[in-house]
Amino acid sequence: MDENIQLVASTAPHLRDEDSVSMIMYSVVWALVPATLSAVYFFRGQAVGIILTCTIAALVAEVLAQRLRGVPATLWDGSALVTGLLLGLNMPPTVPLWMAALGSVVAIVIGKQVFGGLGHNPFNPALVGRAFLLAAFPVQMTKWIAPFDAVSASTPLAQGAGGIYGYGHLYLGLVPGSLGETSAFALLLGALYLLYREYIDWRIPVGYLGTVAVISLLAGQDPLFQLLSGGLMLGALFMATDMVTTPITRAGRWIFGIGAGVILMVIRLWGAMPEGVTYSILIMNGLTPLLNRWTRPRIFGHGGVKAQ
Amino acid sequence: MDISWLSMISMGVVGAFFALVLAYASNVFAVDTDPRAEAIEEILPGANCGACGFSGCSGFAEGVVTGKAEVSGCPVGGANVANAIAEVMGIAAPADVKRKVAQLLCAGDCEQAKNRAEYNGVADCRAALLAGGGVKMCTYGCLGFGSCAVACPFGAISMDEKDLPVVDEDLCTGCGICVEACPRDLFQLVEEQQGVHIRCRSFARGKEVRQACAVGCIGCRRCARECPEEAIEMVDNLAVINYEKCTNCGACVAVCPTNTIHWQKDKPEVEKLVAVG
Amino acid sequence: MSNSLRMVIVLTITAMLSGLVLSYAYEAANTYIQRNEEAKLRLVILDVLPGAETYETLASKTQPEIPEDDVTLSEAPPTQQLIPVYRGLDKNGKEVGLAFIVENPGYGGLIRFIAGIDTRSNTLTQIQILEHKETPGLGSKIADAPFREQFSGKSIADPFVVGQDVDGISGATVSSKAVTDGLRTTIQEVMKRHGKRG
Amino acid sequence: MSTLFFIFIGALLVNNFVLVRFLGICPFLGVSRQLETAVGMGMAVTFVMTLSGIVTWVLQHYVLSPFGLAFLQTLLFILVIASLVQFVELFLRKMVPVLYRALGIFLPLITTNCAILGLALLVAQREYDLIQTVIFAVGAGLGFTLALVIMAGIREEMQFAPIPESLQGAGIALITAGLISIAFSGFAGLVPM
Amino acid sequence: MPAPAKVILSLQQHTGGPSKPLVEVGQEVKLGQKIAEASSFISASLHASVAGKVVEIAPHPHPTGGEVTAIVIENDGSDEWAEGIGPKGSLDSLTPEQIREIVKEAGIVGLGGAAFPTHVKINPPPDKPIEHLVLNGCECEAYLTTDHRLMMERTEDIAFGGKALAKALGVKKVIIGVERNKPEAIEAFREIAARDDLFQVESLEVKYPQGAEKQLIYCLFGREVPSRGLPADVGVVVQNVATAAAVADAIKKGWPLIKRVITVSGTGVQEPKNVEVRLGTPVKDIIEFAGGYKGTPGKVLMGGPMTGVALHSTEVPVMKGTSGVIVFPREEVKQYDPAPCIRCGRCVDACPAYLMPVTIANFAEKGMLQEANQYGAMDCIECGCCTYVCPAKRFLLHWIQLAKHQLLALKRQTG
Amino acid sequence: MVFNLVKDFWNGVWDENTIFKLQIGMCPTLAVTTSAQNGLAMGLATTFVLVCASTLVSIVRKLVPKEVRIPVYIVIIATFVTIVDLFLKAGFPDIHAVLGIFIPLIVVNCVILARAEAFAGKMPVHRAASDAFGFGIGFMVALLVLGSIREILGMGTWFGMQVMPANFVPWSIMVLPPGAFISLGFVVGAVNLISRRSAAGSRSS
Repeated sequence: MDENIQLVASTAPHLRDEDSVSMIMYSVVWALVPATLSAVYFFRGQAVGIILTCTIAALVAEVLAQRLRGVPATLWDGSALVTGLLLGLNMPPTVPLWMAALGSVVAIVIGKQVFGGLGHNPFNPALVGRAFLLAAFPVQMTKWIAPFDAVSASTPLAQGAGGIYGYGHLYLGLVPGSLGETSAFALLLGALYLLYREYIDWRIPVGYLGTVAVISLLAGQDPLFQLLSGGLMLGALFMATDMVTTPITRAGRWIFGIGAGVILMVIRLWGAMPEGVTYSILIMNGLTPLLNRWTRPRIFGHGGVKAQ
Repeated sequence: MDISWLSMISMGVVGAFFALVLAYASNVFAVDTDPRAEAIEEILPGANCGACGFSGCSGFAEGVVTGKAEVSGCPVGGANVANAIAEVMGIAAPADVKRKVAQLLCAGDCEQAKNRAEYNGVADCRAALLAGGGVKMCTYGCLGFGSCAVACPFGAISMDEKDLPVVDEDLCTGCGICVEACPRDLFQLVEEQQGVHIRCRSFARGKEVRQACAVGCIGCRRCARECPEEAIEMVDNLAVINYEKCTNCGACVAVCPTNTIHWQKDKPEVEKLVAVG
Repeated sequence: MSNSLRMVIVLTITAMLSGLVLSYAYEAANTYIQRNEEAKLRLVILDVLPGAETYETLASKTQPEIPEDDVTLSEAPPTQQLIPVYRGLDKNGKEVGLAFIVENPGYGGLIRFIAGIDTRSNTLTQIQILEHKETPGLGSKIADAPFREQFSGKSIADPFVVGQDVDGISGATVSSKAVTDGLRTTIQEVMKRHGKRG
Repeated sequence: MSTLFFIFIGALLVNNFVLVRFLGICPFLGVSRQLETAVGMGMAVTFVMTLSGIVTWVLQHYVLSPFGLAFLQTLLFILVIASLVQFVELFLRKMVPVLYRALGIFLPLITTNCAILGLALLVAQREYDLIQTVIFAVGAGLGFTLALVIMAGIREEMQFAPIPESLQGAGIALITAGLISIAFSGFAGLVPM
Repeated sequence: MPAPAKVILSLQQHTGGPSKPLVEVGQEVKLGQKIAEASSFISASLHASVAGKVVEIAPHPHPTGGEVTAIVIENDGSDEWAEGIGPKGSLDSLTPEQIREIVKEAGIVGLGGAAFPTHVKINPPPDKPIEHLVLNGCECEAYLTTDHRLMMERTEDIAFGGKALAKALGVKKVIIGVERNKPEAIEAFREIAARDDLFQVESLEVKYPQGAEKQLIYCLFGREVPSRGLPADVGVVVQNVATAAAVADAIKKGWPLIKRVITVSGTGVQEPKNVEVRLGTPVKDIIEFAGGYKGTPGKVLMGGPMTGVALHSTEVPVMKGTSGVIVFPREEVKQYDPAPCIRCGRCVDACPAYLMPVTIANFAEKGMLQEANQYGAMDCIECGCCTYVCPAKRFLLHWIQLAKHQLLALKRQTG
Repeated sequence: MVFNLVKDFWNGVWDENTIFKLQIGMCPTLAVTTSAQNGLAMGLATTFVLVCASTLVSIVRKLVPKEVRIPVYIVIIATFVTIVDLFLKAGFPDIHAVLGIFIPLIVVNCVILARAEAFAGKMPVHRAASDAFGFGIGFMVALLVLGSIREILGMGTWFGMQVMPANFVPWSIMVLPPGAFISLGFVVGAVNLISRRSAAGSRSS
């Protein structure tokens, strides 16, 4: 027996799960493929241009920011790709390409890298990018066109329930809106895959969508219409479920989803903003550290059945 | 009535009223406080801006007295205030004490000291000890994960490319935090002018030391015999310098077969009273 | 002298001195301040009432009186409070129109604007935004010519509804509506009170 | 009733003192490193804000307005607030030590907290009545607390993050505040203000 | 497997104080002779696992990495039993005190892994009445199959040992908990339970860490052992099935604990198997017996893959608590480079003690010990679930262990 | 003597710049810097109050008992603030309208009280004045820088003049609250970087 073998020393456990950060990130990318395809199908060349611009700008910004920070580049962990893609799907189809690129840069730099990169950002980077653009260029960011043609049109939400778009239109995505948000069908398809892989927690979308449905019922609105219109599906399934910026406890995730639903409905019912998904999630992102603190699970053996 | 009279009177009344109330309140509600805290509060800028992270200047002053705040913790006051506070707290270093700096007593870098296994775990010395006691074959030497460098609040310790910590003597304040931080007890505070150091802490027998490390002390005693000041003694297979006697002559350095003894030649020879008397 | 007494005296004297200084400063500045305000008001009134040389104040917004019996609040919309109204006169002292200041909450805060009515033709002369806190580049367009100018020459009997007779600013419905709503209600109010009878 | 509700929500969320009006930024940046301290500070500010709101309202309505001394507003208000804060501090320390330990240590910080004076000036400017003033003060104080608590939560997490060296401290705190401010801009237009 | 040429019997084979040697270098010892005795209340005796000559009493590598004094005996091959080794009489004739004494003299410790001295465990303080004895047949770690084999081959002995332990504890019910993936074992115990009312068999869900004492108790009785408490606090004592078998040996045959069954397995060994080995056998001899390495070995574990210790050297001997030796070839050993935490919360979901591992690890990394303590660092059972599930491959448990270590040191320092 | 004065001055402008280094007096900095002109005006107003208050405090420093020190200083400061307020309202009503309640709020700008307490209350008049002037200028520079950045990006103009190309789309977020926070955050970071670099440079040379 060779006694010069060098063994590996490490502490337990010596087995690890197969999942990795980049696997999760690329799975999200895969899950966004149906929504991306629907965006390209409905909005054609514009969609391709905007989504490509966003993703490329995000990747470039990631590399440059990491070089500036003097840390090793982690381009291939897929996180910048997810951010870029999500931001792209959140863009209105008519937005100028430079604006899309600026949004990506803001998302990556201000949303993520200044906080120390992946895992340390308090807010969802893609939403930071979108909210930044919304505040900076409110006109260009709220210009909508109908699918398949360049005729400007208003979104179903702006028209209100009973507008020209029925549930079928909403479900399939045949409505004006951001590139990737229109087709509930495509989004659900991707989200089901992520749920199956357990890469997103069902509590958040269920809490979020459930709250929206309940409140719209109570407020005398059409719940199904509220669920299917605007960026709610995209937000609830892909942005509110972003691991980094949501609570790590189960109870915290419930509160996160419900809180986001309440804020969204408050904004939709009484606010002036055209759409509240972005803000509802951002605000709950801000509350996430507090939720983590306040929903600490009761430790095993503390307050259980006491000794007889 | 003329507006100037009005304003004078109203301001006067309000001013007098509050002055009275405060004078009354400060007498009635007087509470004893630590005189040092008050003295520090005197020194502080009194802006109550909260930039120190404490609740205002009095909070900070209390923090200093109770040891929760650094004397230099007031960003508004700057160095002058910090010095004045240090004076109140009586912690300004007396000038006549010889400065001590941290000295690493191991030379077993990643080339000299052999590994017995590969390590895959947290890059922290104390944590590495948990994974089977460190992967170096030598169980006394530097683990090379730089817990000391992380612990040093003055940035005086950096890890060299061979994973051995290097002390920047200019930055070192001799606070002793690294001495505490090293799980292998490899740091010692030594007076600044001492230039000869035996950089090994292994009490293992010579044979084992040779197996584990190329620069470890094998306990050959040559240095002890060579030293004109009898400043080196042997403790459990290890040569140890008595800095009280050492004069930085470097005689031991020449005879050490394993190059364990290091000599920083720029340090002046030390005149030792002990050696003379 | 006791410490407390010294405290009181020093603080009192300081306060009195500063009161004195400030009263002189105030008197010195006040004339300019009033002159500024009058000049500014005059400028806009004469601007929205073409042909007017002078004006007289019919009603001005002063310190609101708080009704004795209702300390909580008045549920009434702000337009029913006393609206500052000015009557523009030509060089012959004949009325050319009425100017009035409208305040209505917009998206970012109160929008304050002045509007003029040509009482001879019962049409709006023009509106001018005096103050607003709307989103720059979006709601702030209420102060830009394209939006404002569509009101010039409109009959005061018009409905003033965004989307019907007024083109709103796209993406800034709240701001646009704040202007039209305020205008509609205030015109009625002003005409009721100060309009030529008969 | 609805006006009071709007005043409250407006001060709490829509025109949050810290995030939108930029009042009380110094303590917001200084005392938001720890959650416990943030809560204490927020409560203390809310308390003093309400108290000074009432006192300055009385002064405005019974001294300044009737005598035409509006130009003394700043001077009088700050004098009142400073004395009030000091008095409350002395009072609590002696009479209610429990409350003093919870709030009192934050009181000195509040004298130069522009949110307090800002509130007094805004109340005078907007000609609120007494009840509106109280609601406004409580809303603004809670809004300050909310911003402070969110910030503290995020900053407690941040201590584990490898934030670029030059941004550490105030830089990243300001950027975070900016992002919270963006998030809060979603509430815009909720309330006719 | 045959007795090795040399056994290395570490004085620290168990939880508690090290044993005190009773022999000197050069002394001849017989098989089963007591060579070291318990030094304190929580400690255990040690017996010669071969007959021969004591050649060394010196520090020797210990599985945990350091060096611990060990008694090295050179085997003379005679396997001659020491005097006085023989049956202790029928169970009915023994009093609870006598059973405890036999167990103590035999140096029996928990064989599941923790190696807590058994005689201490079956002697609970009078203020904590024990209602149930649980025989732990949940071998939840991958690769390890020793208990499974024991339960099938020595069912009667385990039952006998369980009965003896029950008598010592004075309990009326012995619950045998076995995971569902061992149906033959469940069947075998059901037969015994059918004829003896004392026993009750529970088949349990297969999940890790089902075999951890506190989790097993929770699963069986719905009671949580209080933080930092013992199972006795909820009226339960848990014993591993292997321990029960050893107790049976001690009573029926008078054998002290000198050998045990261990699993030799893993993808890096030629013939995975369960072997009965003498305590003190060097790991390399065992691997050789199992046909040697398959490929270049990368990791040799003592214990299971989730909680076992990675060995630095195969010179280290088998201990009383060693349940297996697992070898992974070089190419299967991944070197993990931790990525930043993405706060997925999987560690929180996975923790059987309901802790927030990532938070504790973060605090540990920053040296914030008090905060780590507040978040329950000391309640960690070190099952490794958090680290297993972490997609960022962070060394969560390693940091928590460090925090626990430092907290304990701090506690010792401040008294 | 002169050297001392210069040192006092420079200390406030750079070494202990209120905004960049001490992070106090942030409220007006964030609130009024929607344009370079507003920033400049606010900076000038603050400088005026700072210099006057410090000078006066230094003059009367021996007359004031220490218990009422703070209230007296506050009264002095508030007086000058009101004078500035009235002056602006009389002379520059437009600027006054924009700066709004942040003019009276100069009174609670910690910088002023801090300098009065920490420096002017202990130093002779000339040093107090030069120290206050330094801090005032430092504050003004910070406001000017921030105001310029926000105005150029947010409106495409600088002091009202168009400086960006005609097809530039203004980033309205820059003149909104979030833009204030974010740009100040980056400016503070940049200043840190510069002073760190220069400190490192002087250490190595």
